[in-house]
Amino acid sequence: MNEQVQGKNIYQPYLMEIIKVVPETGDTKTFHIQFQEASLRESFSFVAGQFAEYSVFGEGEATFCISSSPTRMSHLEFSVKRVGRVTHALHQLNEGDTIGFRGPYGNHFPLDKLKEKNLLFIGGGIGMAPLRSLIHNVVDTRADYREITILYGARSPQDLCFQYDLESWGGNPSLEMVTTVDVGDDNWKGKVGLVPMVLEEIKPSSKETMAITCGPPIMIRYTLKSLEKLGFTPSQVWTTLEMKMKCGLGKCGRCNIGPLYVCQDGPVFSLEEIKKFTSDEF
Amino acid sequence: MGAKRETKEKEKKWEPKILAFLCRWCSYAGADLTGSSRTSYPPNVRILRVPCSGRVNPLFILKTLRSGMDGVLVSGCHPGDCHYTAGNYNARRKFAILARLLEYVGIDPRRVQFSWVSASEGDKFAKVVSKVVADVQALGPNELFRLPQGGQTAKGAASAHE
Amino acid sequence: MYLKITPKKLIQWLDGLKAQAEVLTPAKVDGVWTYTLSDLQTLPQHYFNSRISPKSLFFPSLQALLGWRSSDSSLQLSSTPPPDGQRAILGLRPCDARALRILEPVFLKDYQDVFYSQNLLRTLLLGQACQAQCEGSFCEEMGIDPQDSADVDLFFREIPGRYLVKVVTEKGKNLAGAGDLFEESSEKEWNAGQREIRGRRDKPLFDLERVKAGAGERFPDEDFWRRVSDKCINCGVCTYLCPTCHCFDLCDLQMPGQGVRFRCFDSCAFPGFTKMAVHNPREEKWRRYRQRVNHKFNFFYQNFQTVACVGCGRCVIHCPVNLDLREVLLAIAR
Amino acid sequence: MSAPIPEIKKDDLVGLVKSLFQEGRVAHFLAYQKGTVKFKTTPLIAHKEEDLQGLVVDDFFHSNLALYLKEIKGRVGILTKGCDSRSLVSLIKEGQVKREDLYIVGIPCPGQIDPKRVAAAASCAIEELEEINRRGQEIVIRVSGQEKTLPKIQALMEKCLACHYPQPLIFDALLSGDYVAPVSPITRFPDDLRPKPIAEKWAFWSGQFERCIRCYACRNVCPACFCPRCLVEENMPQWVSPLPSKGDNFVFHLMRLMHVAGTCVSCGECERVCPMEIPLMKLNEKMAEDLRELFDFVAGVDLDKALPFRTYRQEDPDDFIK
Repeated sequence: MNEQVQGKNIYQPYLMEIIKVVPETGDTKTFHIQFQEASLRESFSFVAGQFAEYSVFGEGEATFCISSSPTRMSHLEFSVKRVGRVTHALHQLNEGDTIGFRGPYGNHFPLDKLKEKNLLFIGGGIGMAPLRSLIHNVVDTRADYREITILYGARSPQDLCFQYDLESWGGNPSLEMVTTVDVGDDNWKGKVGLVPMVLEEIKPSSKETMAITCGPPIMIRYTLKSLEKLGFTPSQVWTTLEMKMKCGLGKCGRCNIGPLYVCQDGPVFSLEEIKKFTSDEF
Repeated sequence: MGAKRETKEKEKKWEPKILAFLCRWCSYAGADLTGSSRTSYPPNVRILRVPCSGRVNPLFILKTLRSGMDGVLVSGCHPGDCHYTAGNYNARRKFAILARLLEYVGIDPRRVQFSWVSASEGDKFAKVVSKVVADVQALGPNELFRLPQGGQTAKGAASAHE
Repeated sequence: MYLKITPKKLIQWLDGLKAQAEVLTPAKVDGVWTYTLSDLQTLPQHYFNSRISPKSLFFPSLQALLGWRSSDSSLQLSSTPPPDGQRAILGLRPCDARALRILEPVFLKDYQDVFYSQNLLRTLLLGQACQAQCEGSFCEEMGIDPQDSADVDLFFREIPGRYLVKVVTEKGKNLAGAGDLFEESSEKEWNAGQREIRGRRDKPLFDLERVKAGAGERFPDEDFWRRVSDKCINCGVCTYLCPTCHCFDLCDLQMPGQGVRFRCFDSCAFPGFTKMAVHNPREEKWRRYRQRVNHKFNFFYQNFQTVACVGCGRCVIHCPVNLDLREVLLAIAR
Repeated sequence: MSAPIPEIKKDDLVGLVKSLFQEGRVAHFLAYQKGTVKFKTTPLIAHKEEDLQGLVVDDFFHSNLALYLKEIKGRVGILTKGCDSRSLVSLIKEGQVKREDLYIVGIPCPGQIDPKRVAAAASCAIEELEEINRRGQEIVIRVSGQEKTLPKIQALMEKCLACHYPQPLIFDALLSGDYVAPVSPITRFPDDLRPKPIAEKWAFWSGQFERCIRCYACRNVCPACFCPRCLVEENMPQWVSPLPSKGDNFVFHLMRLMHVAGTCVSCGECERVCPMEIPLMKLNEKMAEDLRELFDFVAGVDLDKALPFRTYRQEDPDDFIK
């Protein structure tokens, strides 16, 4: 690989084929993709929490985390909410279509720090995507971790992503799974209420626990407060930040928060690190 | 493999591509009449139906040229006949200014043409289209905005030697 | 190693260089000083510095990165080959030469940008000493000697009837050493060629150390940033002309059957620069201005141990509303 | 450094503005202060009386301060030359500002000096110009210690040479005593491109569009470009790509021109601030002339006359339509 790096065009994506499109909610889809080049299917590796740049040629590139687990490498998955130009274009694509892929980029969840600990996952909406990668990862290496609790919320039952995973996690006796929605319906059997409120209700112990959270900014803000109330210290809380990124290489200059480049120094940060940020611009 | 196909394409005679914005109340129906009365007109025209010539933002015309079409035709109702009373009158003012500006920056007026064609003027539509196609044919391909050649383009504003 | 050469022989030497390289010299084209292919009839007169900084010869405002041909069934990618062909740039000012070095870690660290690295490798940098202080400039405050540079291959200092030449790199030595156009010179002669810069300020405007510390200290002071950015009109002149600004955008251009992905300049002054679907962390003008100043004088220094400004003054003289960076730095240093 | 515009005294202006602040007539006042580089002023945005300290009156009132009305809302006082006052008329017509929110201080304009043209006339770099002064009908400059006199025609901005509205058209106060700015005898500044063959026109403009770096200084400095979100920032669909390529620049400039048709008063700011010195005024002037010729419309001179694209006449020219 190394000799290629010299003189290689760092902006050049690999071609990937879409092998499956899974509709998650009304505006979110998960894409299963595979390298066109067979050798890359073998050699490619990443760590949960890393992201990549995906291109629809002619429309541009957009940044998403890899939402599948490094322990399940038959193909890669990423999940996309339809919000802008590239995401709209992605949603038009079908099985068999070709996209571009550059990555993996950025840092990853601190697996070494999570080992031998209780894990508390708190996700909201499409923010479940990066957590999902890590959850699959820890489930597949279950013996390395202690108790695992997953709290996942969305606006309504229809807005819950990865329903198939939620079912399998819910049926897994070694995991505790709590789902909540802002507004339920007749068939809804989970909790009703905002994620931070439900979090305070289920009162997970902060002892020997690492909390990993991702979701819309407003959810994160209140979740962090609730975690503090529950006795979590900043070094026990991890999150992944979303900033506008273009290159993913620490060059194009738009994802910086103070001197940090989210694409290189992040996207995973502990609350301890975030508290030391120069800037509140994220 | 690619090279072979390219030469083949080059050998093919170039045919102009024209985009026509047609008002649905008149020129579009006029085009329809041309077809149903079996009058033939050159197949180089791609038709885009619009609710009124007043809907045609000058930007559409600029974008069409930039996208590589060789010519543009905008056709609407005769003055006084607009379904919305004055859409074509308003459009006419914008087109008058745009046409002059395009000429001033060096775009041949024959590349961007305007006409009034009513729903009953099937023959006129065929004539208008034939003229646009013939004009653009004479002008040659719209190479004004050719795609910068994949590899080579690097615009150093400081280098004037491209 | 020091050499000297007459203007006539310099032209002769450059003419010889043409056999192996494109020779770019400053010339006024459409009212704007640019580096352009030279016919080498004369050397430039009344030349201070180029309008657009020479960074765009290394990091162009529009750079094709890759292309594709597509049909319904297939898509073929082709990487843009790295730029090649030797070139030489004459008349490079010490400030701009330093800027090229400042940009090196940005483009070469971690992920090496082959377009930038190749452009550096294929270019012979011929620096030239300034004789007058450019309007709006503050190079000496930024630690740059307008009459000397270690960031080029050869550095020229004009004295009556001669150019004194400091040989900085091996590459420069090999090129100047060949042939007999250059004469031997000495450090003594070189030092004697030092000239008083016309229009030079008696004392520096501000202390760079104070600016570096002050930018961070001022960071939370919203009122300050609001005040200094009040008249900014959010255009990209300062960033696009700047020799060290390097923010860019990636953008696709699709034509029937084929397309190209380009890298083009982008600017932190534009509100859309950081805009995401639902959120823009730098929506307000003062935040964007604060970002620019801090990126240059604070964050860049933290990351690369040098500030990203060489005091060339382009942003000062070409700002449409004369929002003077020097005054902002002065206020920060206070 | 240079003689002020005839009859205008700085103290009168400062006094007036102070009283406007004191009476609560304005919350902000837009004027000029001394620039930090030669031959330039910089906008002074005063939010209170104390901010007026740096206010100057000199020969380099280049900026069209109406541009700040895009951002600064409420009761605003503004110093205006003839051309700027036409911008205000345009903005009022476009519903961007209310006449009653403005306090307009007019200054009759004797024509603004263009340092670039002065330098060209003196065959030196702007940096080498030591002084530029107005002396009656002439401009006196100093280069390398030598004095030199230039006729106005070589020293003023091109737009001023053909200016028919040097006197502000709307104002609440006029600062000048009895001075009335002279109307240019030239109908319009000659554009030698217009009679040329179409291929030459394309050669010229494609070269110019090629040079554009898309810094958007022209758009952002333009008082008539007041859209909160410009079309070039729109990306669904993307009408104009942000790439500084010839084709995209062509669409951008023509599109912008069509958008400001009827609002553009040829104040020339776009051309003045263009870092690539693209002669945008040629385009503005061409459009202004077409509007006058085809629709008898002159931008920014009549508060009551409908904007050209908001009205029509049945007898409008039709000959270009088949």
